[in-house]
Amino acid sequence: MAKPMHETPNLDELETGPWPSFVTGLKRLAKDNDMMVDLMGQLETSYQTKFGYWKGGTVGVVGYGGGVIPRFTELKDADGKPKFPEAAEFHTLRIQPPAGMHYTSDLLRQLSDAWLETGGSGLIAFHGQSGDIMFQGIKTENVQKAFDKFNEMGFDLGGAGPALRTSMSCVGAARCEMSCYDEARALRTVINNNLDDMHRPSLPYKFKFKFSGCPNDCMNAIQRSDMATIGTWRDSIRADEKLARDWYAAHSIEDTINMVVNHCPTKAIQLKKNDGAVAAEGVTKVAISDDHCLEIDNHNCVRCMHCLNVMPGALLPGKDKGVTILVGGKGVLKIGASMGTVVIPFMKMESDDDFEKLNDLSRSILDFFAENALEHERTGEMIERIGLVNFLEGLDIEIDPSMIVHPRTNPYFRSDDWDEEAEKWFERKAAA
Amino acid sequence: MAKPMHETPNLDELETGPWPSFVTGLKRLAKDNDMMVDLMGQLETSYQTKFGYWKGGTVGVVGYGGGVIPRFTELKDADGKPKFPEAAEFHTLRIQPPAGMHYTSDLLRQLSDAWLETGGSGLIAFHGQSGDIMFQGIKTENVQKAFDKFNEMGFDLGGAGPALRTSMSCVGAARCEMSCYDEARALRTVINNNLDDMHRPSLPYKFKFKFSGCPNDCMNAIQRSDMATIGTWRDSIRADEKLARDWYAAHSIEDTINMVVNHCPTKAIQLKKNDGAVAAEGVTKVAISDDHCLEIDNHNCVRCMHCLNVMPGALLPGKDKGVTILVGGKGVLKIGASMGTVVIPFMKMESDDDFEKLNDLSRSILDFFAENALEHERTGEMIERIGLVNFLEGLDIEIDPSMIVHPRTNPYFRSDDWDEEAEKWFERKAAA
Amino acid sequence: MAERTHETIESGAPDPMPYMHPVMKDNYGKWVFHSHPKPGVLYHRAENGAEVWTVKAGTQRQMDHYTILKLADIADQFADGYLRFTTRANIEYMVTDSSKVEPLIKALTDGGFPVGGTANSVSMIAHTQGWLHCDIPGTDASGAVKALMDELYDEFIKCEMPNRVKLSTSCCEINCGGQADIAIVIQHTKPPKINHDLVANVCERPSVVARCPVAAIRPALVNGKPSLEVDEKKCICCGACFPPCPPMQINDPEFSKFAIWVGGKNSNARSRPTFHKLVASGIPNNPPRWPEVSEIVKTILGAYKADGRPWERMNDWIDRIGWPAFFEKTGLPFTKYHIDNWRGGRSSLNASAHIRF
Amino acid sequence: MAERTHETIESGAPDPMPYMHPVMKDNYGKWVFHSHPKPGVLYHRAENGAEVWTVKAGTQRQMDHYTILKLADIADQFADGYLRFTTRANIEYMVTDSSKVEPLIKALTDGGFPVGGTANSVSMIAHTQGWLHCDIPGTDASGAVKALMDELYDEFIKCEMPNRVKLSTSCCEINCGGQADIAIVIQHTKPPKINHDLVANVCERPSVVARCPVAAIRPALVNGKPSLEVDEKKCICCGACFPPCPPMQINDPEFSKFAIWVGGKNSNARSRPTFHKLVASGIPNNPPRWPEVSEIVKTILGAYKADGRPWERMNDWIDRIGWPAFFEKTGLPFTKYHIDNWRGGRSSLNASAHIRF
Ligand code: SRM
Ligand code: SRM
Ligand code: SRM
Ligand code: SRM
Ligand code: SF4
Ligand code: SF4
Ligand code: SF4
Ligand code: SF4
Ligand code: SF4
Ligand code: SF4
Ligand code: SF4
Ligand code: SF4
Repeated sequence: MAKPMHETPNLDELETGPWPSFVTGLKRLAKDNDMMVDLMGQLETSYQTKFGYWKGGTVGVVGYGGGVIPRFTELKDADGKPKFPEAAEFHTLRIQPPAGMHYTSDLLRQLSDAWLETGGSGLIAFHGQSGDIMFQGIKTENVQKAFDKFNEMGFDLGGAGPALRTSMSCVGAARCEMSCYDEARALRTVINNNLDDMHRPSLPYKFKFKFSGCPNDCMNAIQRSDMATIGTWRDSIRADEKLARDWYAAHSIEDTINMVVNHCPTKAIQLKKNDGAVAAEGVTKVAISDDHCLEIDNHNCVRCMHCLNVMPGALLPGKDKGVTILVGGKGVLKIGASMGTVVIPFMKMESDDDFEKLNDLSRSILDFFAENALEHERTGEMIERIGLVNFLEGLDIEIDPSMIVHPRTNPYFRSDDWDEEAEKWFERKAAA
Repeated sequence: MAKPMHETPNLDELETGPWPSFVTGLKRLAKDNDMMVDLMGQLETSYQTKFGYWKGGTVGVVGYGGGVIPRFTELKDADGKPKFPEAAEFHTLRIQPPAGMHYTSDLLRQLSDAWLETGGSGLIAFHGQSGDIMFQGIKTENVQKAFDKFNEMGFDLGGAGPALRTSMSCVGAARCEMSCYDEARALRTVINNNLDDMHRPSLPYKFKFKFSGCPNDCMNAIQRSDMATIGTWRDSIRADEKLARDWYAAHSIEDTINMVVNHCPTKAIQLKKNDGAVAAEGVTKVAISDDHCLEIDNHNCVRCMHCLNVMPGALLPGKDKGVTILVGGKGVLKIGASMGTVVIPFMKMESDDDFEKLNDLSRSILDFFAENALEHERTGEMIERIGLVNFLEGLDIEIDPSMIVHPRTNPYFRSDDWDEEAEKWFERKAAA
Repeated sequence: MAERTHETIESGAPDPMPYMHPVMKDNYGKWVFHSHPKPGVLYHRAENGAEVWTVKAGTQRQMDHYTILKLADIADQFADGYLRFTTRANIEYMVTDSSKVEPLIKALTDGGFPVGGTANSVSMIAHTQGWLHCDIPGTDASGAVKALMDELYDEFIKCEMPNRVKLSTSCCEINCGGQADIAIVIQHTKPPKINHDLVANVCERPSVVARCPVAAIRPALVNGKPSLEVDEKKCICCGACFPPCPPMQINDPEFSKFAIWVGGKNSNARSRPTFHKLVASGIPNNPPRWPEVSEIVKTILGAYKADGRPWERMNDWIDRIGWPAFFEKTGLPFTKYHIDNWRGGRSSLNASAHIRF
Repeated sequence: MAERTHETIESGAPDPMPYMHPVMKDNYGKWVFHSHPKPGVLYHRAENGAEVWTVKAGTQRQMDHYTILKLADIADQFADGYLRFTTRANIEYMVTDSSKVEPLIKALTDGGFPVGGTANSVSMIAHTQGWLHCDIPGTDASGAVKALMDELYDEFIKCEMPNRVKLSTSCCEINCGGQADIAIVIQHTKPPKINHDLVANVCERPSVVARCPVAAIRPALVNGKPSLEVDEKKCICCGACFPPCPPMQINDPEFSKFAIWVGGKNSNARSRPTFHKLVASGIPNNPPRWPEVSEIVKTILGAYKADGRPWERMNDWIDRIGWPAFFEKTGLPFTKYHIDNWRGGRSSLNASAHIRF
């Protein structure tokens, strides 16, 4: 193809400097791709006018109601004709990557080739903020073809609109000693059993799941997802004396205090004289030198991960692993950003049964959301409106003090049936 | 007088036990006081029925609109006659005590005698929660007489209703090394220059001032008053090495760490090896033994008082003393309890001028409240409604980062004139 | 009324100087040290070496003439005729001669006034009016306090708590008693019962409607008369409508219960001031001695005493061990009512994976 | 459209196992140790002693076909044909032979991909669509990020920060980029300009009205046509009305400014997750290189780098020194806009006497 390049003085500026330049990439594509020539024309115009020129619309693939982000240009001449006609349609296909974003070189090439072959622009984002591979720039007429090709390769569209969205899980078990469960399996269990809600958007608004293997939360799940599944453990932190001594050998007593002990949010970890005595119940004790040891009061540890992070391998998550589940994280519309809050303090995540339970819970939460949220209301907003307790009751989840930072500070509640509620607690305690 | 006592089986129960019994006191009074006989009758009835029987009304003294809490019985027989007629009127006179609640024995006797002589019940509370001496139990016909008597002795009614209220200041300068200003003088300056608002209630709702000599806030001022004046200092904590060594001699290194260092909210105080070097700028350094010293980074100290409390005299407030002023503390109606928040981070409080400035500020805040609050709206609620910034602008107070715990987390603001606002800051900085 | 001979002097708050012990007046603003020689006794020293011992004792706050005279006499006998009251209705006598401390303690103790309430003891309970005087009380304050202080007597005269303990008791949810380490507040559990015959005459209806924090009150015509109507589903039984409209009777012998709140803290020491938090409710309003209240308060104090570290206030202790452990150690039930559903309640939810197991 | 031969398989999220490096697959869930041999390189060891070195490099996220092929070729040459992407669009190559680490680094560097972004470096900026693709952007995201990463290049390839630094950039206040140590978000400063001719056809008016967080939008008749009206006094220029109603044009070349937020943190390490806080605004939207944005970001990073202690994230550092010191050290102006006046803003006011001087 031979459409000449537009002048792009602004974009050209972004070819300087050491960081990889997307502009250089666009230009390379534009050499043999008219769509890209015109895309650059429109983008350069935006840089000059400081205005965006896209509008949405309706484009999709057979059988699905979402997954494609349609873009039509609004940059038109006096006659209403697009100024950059080849890029007048510039849709994105959101494609779900393998959980954990693992690729082979072959897979990358196949995806990229398929994109070009089916009429795509050649531009791909690895990845969008929700975790999709974003194939950016295709005309309406080619959308089905491209999708079919990807689908044949074993790939499927992700979410868009008022739907279940593409999910993300951390590298986790694949390469991280902090991992407390099989994140990829959890993601695939939950997402792949609920694809109908992804492909045929009919929820009140979007719903996102994210999966992090431990409370470091490398997926920002608590902030960015309606339901966050975070790995954790119930028993004591494990310690490896050899690695602990190695770590200390490379550091000092001051480092131990300033970098480890003093940063513990609950003062659960203490530097002690190495007295050789056995550790008390619930206490992890590890010598870091002949003189000193560290003692962790695991009942007071809040699994913040800090000491494990600073002393990798020397301290490791316990063996009784599972997940904490938080619900209601979301962006700033319209009540202000909100983090997810704890609804399941702990749940095992090992056996097939455990994953089945996670799947059931996810489904129940989706159902509750579908039935109870107002239009364009996220889960966090719904909970804010109806109250956490009503949400929990709707899902038959038992309340727990781990769900709160502190009990209420105001007397604005009606407690006719205090005694019955108290009885429930005593019964649970007795049963436990 | 000879009215026979009513049966008071419930109240009698409160004569047992080691704590001083108000019931015994009531009975003693009832021996020669029919009002008390009937008061006990009504009170016993309340204990039996678990119901209160007072209602308010309008009773006052010439020229004043408040200061008396009128109580008329609602405990009546079928004909509408009071069941306990002698206590059918049982008003309280709120009388302001000397600032700091100092008394001589003579004064106590004079007050108590005057109360009986003018028809009072003989019952006095030292003091009500707002700090009034509460003379409890007098008939309407005697109210003026009692007030006149107290007023002749140099005492005045306190506040009630939508008015300036009686104030409280801590013992402070009179007997406390933490005191950072003359609390009693501040109280009397502010209250006694605004008595019109106390005696002739015409504010939107009540307004309370409280004065604490230091951030220990023994008057609970931040929580309980619309304007809290809290002593503080700007320079470095003073240290007395002798007392510091004494303290350490009676304690241990573990105590020093666990009781002092580890409780500092900002880790501003540290245990260091005693190297004999001079302290850096802004650092308070005091030897506690030949081996160790304490170092306080005063620029990071938030004047929480903890280390001064634990090591009295060894650590003392600095010399550049003054006050922090917080506005908006109040009880639970109707937006939930609120604490006062900082509006003046620091203000000197030594010279006549300083007290004059405090007086002006108090007056301006009262005026702003009078003009801008809705009916039955406390200052804290008003600020919640209009926003702190509007309150500050109305009072011509400059904003300061000390007023907040952290800047806003949401983008919900309109910032057309950011540059002008920034300019204001730079100008202030340049001028400083 | 007899003819009035006096003309009011708007004198305001009196100058304390004429009533202040000379050693305090002379060293006003010049103190440099204090210590706690024993429970109930404070020692203060001034710059110039002047010394004062303070002996502190509990009172019943609502005092009769004769009690007052007794307290005045003690001041004359031991303390140069001076005394002061604290913000918690304790009395303080100042002496400059240490040899007077013990005789003074004896006189007070013999007179029935417990000496204590200083430092890390349980001080007198800040309290309110109750059936004795208020027009809206759900219980009696002085009585509940007397009963409870009888039980806590030992903790008042000894200093065995991790830090100071401040209690309060309030006879309605308005809570004139304030935030405290342990606050005991009566709580209504049923909506007001309306006496429709009286509303029209007694209540300013628009302002009552405006008072309700959950907008549960609507104007209504009842039997042809203007009255008010409460949406009982919405009503949170706060009682705010009762003071301005007594025909909306909120008090009910059966359905007024005590609630207990812990961890309120007003001082700035260590952490910022914080509000107290609900821990127990549904406790019967059981005069004359409210044993169920004492029981729970003692349980909480016991757990704090056993587990708190030196200088930890109630809130500091709970912050360290966590709320699940608080409920564990006290055996109190955790219910859905502990989870805040009032405005801004979201900020009290656990938005983190920080959990103790 | 050509005839369709394929029938959709709703396959969902693919199984990663076929694409996972064998050493990761074999040791799945069995890792026990990691370290950071040098910037851009991670070392992980499994229970059984298996080892893997990861080399991490920055990309432009929006990649062209040829860049992708280049990255695939590098995988084949050095990393057994495997790779993965991180959540921040960095690429990771895993090698089991430590001798391949340096050649791999060289190949990446030569290929124009900076090696770094691990541990206590500044990682790639999480960013969004901007003018390239979104329908509501106020600026370009890829461009602003490219310009800024050029400036922060050194901080990416070195590990010299107190702890990890996570940045984000968003092209409207919806903030798809998320909470971050430093978040750069375009901000509108004037109310929308309404094209009344289009409203009736294009907008679902009731739902637009419902979207406005401050209820500033009312239905109105304009020139006889149903349209909408904005109370400009109330409007906070958030732009929420624009996506559902494009005739309410919120973007404006002059009145869209950058705001900078700091101290957002998603991990649970040490403190609970927290939101980022506004520190600067009114920064010009100045393509193609937005130098004013870079300047402020570098100032903030510089102050943090100089003053932060090891393992302190941005928020931990500011918590320690206090906000007044933050404004002091960065020289940024403190304005009334920093004081929150949105719902619940009260909780961000200083309700204590805790003040640094
Ligand atoms: C493409 C992407 C940014 C990117 O360049 O990476 C993106 C782009 C858009 N986001 Fe987003 N969001 C993207 C991840 C996010 C995230 C992050 C996440 O998912 O982890 C968030 C914050 C988390 C959350 O869900 O709240 C996010 C919060 C929003 C919101 C605010 C939702 C809220 O309740 O506050 C909107 C507005 C809306 O939904 O009406 C929004 C809306 C949009 C729309 C659809 C705007 C619109 O109305 O047209 C953007 C389409 C742009 C386009 O042309 O492709 N986007 N958006 C991300 C999705 C890529 C992918 O599929 O992988
Ligand atoms: C007398 C009194 C002031 C007054 O003018 O009335 C007073 C006097 C002293 N207070 Fe106080 N405080 C007094 C009420 C308070 C209150 C308010 C209250 O009781 O309702 C508080 C705030 C309580 C709260 O946080 O909820 C209060 C919080 C403190 C603190 C901070 C305690 C903490 O760690 O949180 C100290 C510092 C300390 O303990 O060393 C303190 C320290 C002191 C010292 C040691 C100050 C000094 O150097 O002399 C005084 C000795 C008191 C004692 O008996 O041990 N005072 N103090 C009040 C006695 C009340 C009582 O009879 O129990
Ligand atoms: C007498 C006293 C309790 C006591 O026994 O000590 C008291 C008693 C009453 N208070 Fe109070 N309050 C008393 C101190 C307080 C305090 C504490 C303080 O001042 O430090 C507070 C909390 C701080 C505050 O101001 O918010 C307090 C918060 C209230 C409120 C709630 C105000 C709010 O905005 O939440 C009300 C309700 C009202 O004003 O409508 C109230 C109303 C009342 C009324 C007037 C109830 C009524 O509507 O009739 C009570 C009169 C009782 C009576 O018969 O004497 N009282 N009240 C205290 C005043 C004695 C004195 O003058 O020294
Ligand atoms: C690869 C990645 C997960 C993935 O599946 O994509 C990942 C991988 C690791 N993270 Fe992470 N984190 C990754 C995103 C995150 C994020 C989310 C983000 O970047 O948006 C966070 C939360 C950020 C926040 O709080 O706002 C995150 C918070 C952590 C933390 C906690 C840091 C803290 O102190 O707050 C650790 C612990 C540590 O630093 O030792 C951690 C530790 C690690 C370790 C050391 C885990 C391990 O033992 O292998 C990994 C090494 C990363 C490195 O490059 O140094 N990772 N990590 C992500 C790399 C992103 C990037 O390219 O920069
Ligand atoms: S979230 Fe935890 S398990 Fe997952 S990659 Fe990060 S540190 Fe590892
Ligand atoms: S993981 Fe537990 S012990 Fe370690 S720092 Fe965090 S809370 Fe403390
Ligand atoms: S507030 Fe401070 S100055 Fe006043 S009595 Fe209490 S400790 Fe002393
Ligand atoms: S007074 Fe200052 S140095 Fe002392 S504990 Fe409080 S904040 Fe720390
Ligand atoms: S707490 Fe309630 S009932 Fe008790 S005195 Fe105060 S207003 Fe009256
Ligand atoms: S009790 Fe409270 S919630 Fe119920 S109607 Fe009255 S004011 Fe409203
Ligand atoms: S931040 Fe705003 S403009 Fe940018 S991609 Fe997200 S929705 Fe679009
Ligand atoms: S910009 Fe925001 S505040 Fe203004 S009218 Fe639109 S939605 Fe409302």
